[in-house]
Amino acid sequence: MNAAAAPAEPILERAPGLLRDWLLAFLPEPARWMANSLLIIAALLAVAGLLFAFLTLAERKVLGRIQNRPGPNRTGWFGLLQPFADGIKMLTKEDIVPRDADPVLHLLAPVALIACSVLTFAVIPYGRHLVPVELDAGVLYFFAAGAGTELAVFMAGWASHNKFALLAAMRALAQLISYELPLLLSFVPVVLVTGTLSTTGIVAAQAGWRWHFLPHWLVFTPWGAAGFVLFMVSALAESNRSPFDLPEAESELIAGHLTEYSGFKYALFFMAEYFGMCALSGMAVTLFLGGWQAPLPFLGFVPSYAWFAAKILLLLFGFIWIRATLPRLRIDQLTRFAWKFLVPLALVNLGTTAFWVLSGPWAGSLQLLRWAVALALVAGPFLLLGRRLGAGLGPRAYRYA
Amino acid sequence: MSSLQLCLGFSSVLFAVGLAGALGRSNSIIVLLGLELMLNAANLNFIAFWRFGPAPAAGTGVLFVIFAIAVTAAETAVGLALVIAIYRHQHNIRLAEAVRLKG
Amino acid sequence: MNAALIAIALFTVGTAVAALSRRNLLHSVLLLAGSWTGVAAFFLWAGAEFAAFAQVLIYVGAISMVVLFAVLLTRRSRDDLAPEPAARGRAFYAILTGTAVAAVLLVTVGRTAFPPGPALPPVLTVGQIGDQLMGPQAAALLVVGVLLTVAILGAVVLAARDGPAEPGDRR
Amino acid sequence: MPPLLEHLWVIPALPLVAAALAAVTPRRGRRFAAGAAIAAMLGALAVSGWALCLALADPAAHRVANFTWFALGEGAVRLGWLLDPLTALMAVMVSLVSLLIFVFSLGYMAEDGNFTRFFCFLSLFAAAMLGVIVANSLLLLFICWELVGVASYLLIGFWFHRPAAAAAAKKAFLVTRIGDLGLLLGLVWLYDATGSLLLYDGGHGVLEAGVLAGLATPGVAGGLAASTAIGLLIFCGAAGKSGQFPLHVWLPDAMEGPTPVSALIHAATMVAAGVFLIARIYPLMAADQALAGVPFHALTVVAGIGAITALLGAMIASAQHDLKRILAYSTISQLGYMMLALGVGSWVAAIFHLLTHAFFKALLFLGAGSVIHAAHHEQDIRRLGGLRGPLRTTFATFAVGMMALSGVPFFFSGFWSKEAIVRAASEWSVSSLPLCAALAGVALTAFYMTRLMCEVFGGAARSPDAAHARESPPSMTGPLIGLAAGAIALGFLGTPAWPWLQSRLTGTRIAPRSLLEGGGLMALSILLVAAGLAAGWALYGRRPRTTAAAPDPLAAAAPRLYAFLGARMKFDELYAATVGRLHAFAARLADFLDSRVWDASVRMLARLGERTGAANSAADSAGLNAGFDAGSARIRGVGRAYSRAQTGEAHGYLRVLAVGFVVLALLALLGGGR
Repeated sequence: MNAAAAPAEPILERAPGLLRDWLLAFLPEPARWMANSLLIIAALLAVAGLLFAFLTLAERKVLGRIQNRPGPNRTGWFGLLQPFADGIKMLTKEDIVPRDADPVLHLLAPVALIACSVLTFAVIPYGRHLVPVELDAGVLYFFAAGAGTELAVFMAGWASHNKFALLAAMRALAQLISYELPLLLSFVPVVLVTGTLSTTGIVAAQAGWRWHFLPHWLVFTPWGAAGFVLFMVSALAESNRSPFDLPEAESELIAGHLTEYSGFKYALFFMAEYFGMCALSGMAVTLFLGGWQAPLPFLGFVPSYAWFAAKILLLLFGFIWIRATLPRLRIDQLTRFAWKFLVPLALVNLGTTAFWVLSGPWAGSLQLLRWAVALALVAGPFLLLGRRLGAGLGPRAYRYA
Repeated sequence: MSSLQLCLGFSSVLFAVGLAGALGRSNSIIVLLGLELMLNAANLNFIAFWRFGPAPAAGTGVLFVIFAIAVTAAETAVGLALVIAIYRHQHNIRLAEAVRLKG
Repeated sequence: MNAALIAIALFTVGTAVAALSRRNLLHSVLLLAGSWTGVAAFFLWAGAEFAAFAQVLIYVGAISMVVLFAVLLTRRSRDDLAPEPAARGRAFYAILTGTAVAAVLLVTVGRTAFPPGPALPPVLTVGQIGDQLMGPQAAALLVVGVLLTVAILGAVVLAARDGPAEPGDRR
Repeated sequence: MPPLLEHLWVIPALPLVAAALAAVTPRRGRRFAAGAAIAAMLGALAVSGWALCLALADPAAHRVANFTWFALGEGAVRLGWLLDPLTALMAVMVSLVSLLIFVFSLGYMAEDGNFTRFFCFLSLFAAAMLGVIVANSLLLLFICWELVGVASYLLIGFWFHRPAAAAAAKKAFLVTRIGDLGLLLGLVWLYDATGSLLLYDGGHGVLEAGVLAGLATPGVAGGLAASTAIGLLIFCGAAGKSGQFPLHVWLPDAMEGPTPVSALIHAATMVAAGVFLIARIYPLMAADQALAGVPFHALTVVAGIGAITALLGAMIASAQHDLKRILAYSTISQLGYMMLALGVGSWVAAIFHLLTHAFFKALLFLGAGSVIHAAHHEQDIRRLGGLRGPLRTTFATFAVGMMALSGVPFFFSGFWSKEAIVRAASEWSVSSLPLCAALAGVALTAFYMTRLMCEVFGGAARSPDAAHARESPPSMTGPLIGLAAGAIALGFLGTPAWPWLQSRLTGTRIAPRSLLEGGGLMALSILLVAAGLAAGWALYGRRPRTTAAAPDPLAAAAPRLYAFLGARMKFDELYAATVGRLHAFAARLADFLDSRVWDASVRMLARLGERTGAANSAADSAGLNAGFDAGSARIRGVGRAYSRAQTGEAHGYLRVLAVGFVVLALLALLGGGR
């Protein structure tokens, strides 16, 4: 939503900017920048909220289809109005605060959570001209803002004076600390290659096509693919999604840190989780899937934000699919998986990327060698570590739970 | 009262608060946190002098802060590990009672 | 623009004081996270973006996590927060010392005449920082890396329970 | 410039690799370790041969390849390799002799359990020695120099289970360290004066005219030129390594090491390193020659020391019983000759003698080793004898070496090199004493070598060990023959009639001289040699001793002198009496101060406190009135207040820090206020 686009571009591409300018025209000059920011925020929240609403519906429907049942289909056509019904229900529910709970924290937790997850939306480039905030260190900002969510989850778990909630808090801590590392390490290669921490810069670095059909997206390089997978796995864990949803494992901890929450606060938690999911998917799209770039040259006429939306929806569907498919891990397996598998792989991936950068100028047949070596560097450690992963998993022994 | 002096005053107050906390509480975790605060105050000074100093182009202040943050992370890790070790030996973490090495 | 600075300062110091004076460890940690965020805000105000984000990422994201973990690992039950004897006296002396230090520092700051700095915050892009880190400061960077590794290993060794569980570790 | 120059480091590197390999080979990998060492030496020999060809192509040039080791501030420490005839000849000599000695060790050390370790040390030594030779930087040279010292220490003490060997190793290390200290000081001074330690650096090296001119100005300590002082300091190191007069005591004891070691290190190569060093920095040593009005020149000292050493070593050698000790002292005296040659200004003669000596002394030592090996490690010449029959090859080669050493005319290399030295001494203008010393030494050398031959090989076996002696295996006799050939042939490279070596070394055409001019001197020395041989034969050969207990004829002739010489001129006793006594005194003094003075004062204070406390308690217990109680209570309170500072409590320390800071800052503020 920065300066208006060059008229050469299709009208759809410029539509949001034009709309913004048209609206701002009603206001006196001094108030405009303020209004501009507010407008951006409002638009973001609206889009995100709607996305959240229909995402819940989509999740329930997809889960239902995967489990051979229709899913919600009573409210509205095909249950399209279901989310709003849910929302009304949530809003009208009683808000219970346990007697021994720490009221301040109990209230603060969902607020902090939602705040942090909304903050992360600020730096994601949604389209060619749709970047809420241009930051020189955008990626860093993203993760810095996301760091707060862990704190919030912990607050929730601890504030509601409840055994299961506390266990959930401990688990959440262990899990989030463990998976923060691979998450950060997996995007470092991108920075290494693109040489910038700004999201727009990273997207710009992925423009263009090799041989006119293969986009320069980072996911189409050996290390990029590996990094993408690592990033997505860590993202799953960071957003407490199945199969890493131990903090709210219904079967073990009732609902973990959500146990003592009800009504709107619960809704906030729910929303925050989905927001986090969306934000991480958006970051994944930005880092590895070329952001809003069109996959093929002749598809340039489709507006960029549409491409972004398509990609992010694809990833979200992946989230849901995984949730429907995979069983939940055990806490020791979880941490073991992070420390003994993801972190080493991420480090190796860094080395692979370094090799990739150094071997950039290689020409002709050497390029084949380059690809071969890079692929070997990616696949070798994966197989090696993967074989040792399941080995020696002792009996079920919980340390913190 | 120039901005730089404001910043320095801010950092000195923060430092004093951290010191008072480290001195006043016997819970070793709180003591650690007080130390963290003092380090933060030092970082404030670095940034302040980088911002208002004569030669900001070099970015030395920022680099210093980055290194300081890294070192602080290491310090915290070790410190908390020590706290846990203390807890394991004397079943509380009161620094006042951790005087086994008293000469 | 000093107004913003003063606001940040008040927020930071206030949260810090509250954090260090609360009896509830959890509260103090969370409040302290707030105060760290305040420091980050100051960095932003001074135009040191990178430092600010690093501050938030490391302090709020990592250090407070670890501290909370330590708190949960070392708390027996939720009600051993009772003040131990002689806390009052110590607190008094501590505040006394703190005030003395603050007074001395403030007097010094007030007395010194600093040359006026630039009006606009200096620009320092991440790229420049990277060049600095990889160029002149490369040695320091390596040393810090080694330091961190060693610290992590040492922490693990220290905190790892040695031998079978002792009566103290009931969790 | 051929690529070889940049890669001159290969020469020392090969043995180094061999040493590393041998270090990691398990004890049973004997063949591998030895094979690696010998192969490495072969390689080094080949490369040095190539280097020699290169160097001889243009003898006058000093080809250098310098590089920067590391940068220090704005200055940089630079090392380099140097290739000139001196380097190349030394390299070839060292690698050839080492090769032969390695092969010899195959047989000699065959039964030793630490075979691999032995070869590891030998290779290490060879590497270091070659490093000394190819270095173009005094710093690099010093590093390798110290490595040589370490290797020699390890090798002397190779049989460390023998207390004598361990002691000898320690002695060698310490005594040479004294000299090395001087060397280090010299280098530091030189670096301070010139800012470089490179020998040749395209005009900036310390051996090049421009720099030397700056050094050769009088007016340092006592009117000496800086170059003189530096040269003398460096000479200390040289004297230490090549066992010159004051510091020669370690060399005879070093014979405790295995005989190949004695041959390699303490006859052929390492002890020659000192001579090599002086010859290498000869321009620096000679820089002050032109100066008038300085009390003395560096080379004068060198000549004096050399002359003394030459004479003294020869004298002591003629009254020893231990086979290897005799050779050791003869080595000392020969080194004295070389130093003398250097001192009187003919470094070419010195190097010539160095090369020939390396061959025939290595030959003699290896022969002695073969004898000792055959005679079951019997080293006392009085208990040997009659070995001419059983040890034919050894006898023949040993005889060659003996005649070369004692300068038997015309067919032996020793003669020519010694002639060159004597001639140079006679041409020296400063004084004629060195010449006399040299001539006396010639006679003595012939005498004691004859004595050695007659005692060891002549007469009848005087001990069961000697009686059952068998000839050594070919792996030992082979090198003997090779060395013998060298000892004969090498002499003809430097005859006055065909001064090939001299002209190659100096890089200037030297006109051949007929043997007749200055023939008088030659005739004189030949006469002296004949006299020495005759005396030796008269005393020992005509009537060989029959029993080991029989008194030495020389002892019969001049008992007190013989006893004095036999006691090695009481040098060790002298040092023990002076240096050792001093050291002991210092130790005792320190002990006295410690136990009497300080301790006493402390005890006194303690007693004082005790007294006051007693008085205090007495007054207290008397309890006449509460005032005392109160007072003592207050005292105790103060004490407690102080002791509170000692709580091992972190808070206390932190508080002290803070308060201290406040106080200091206040002081600063108030001080800065006005």
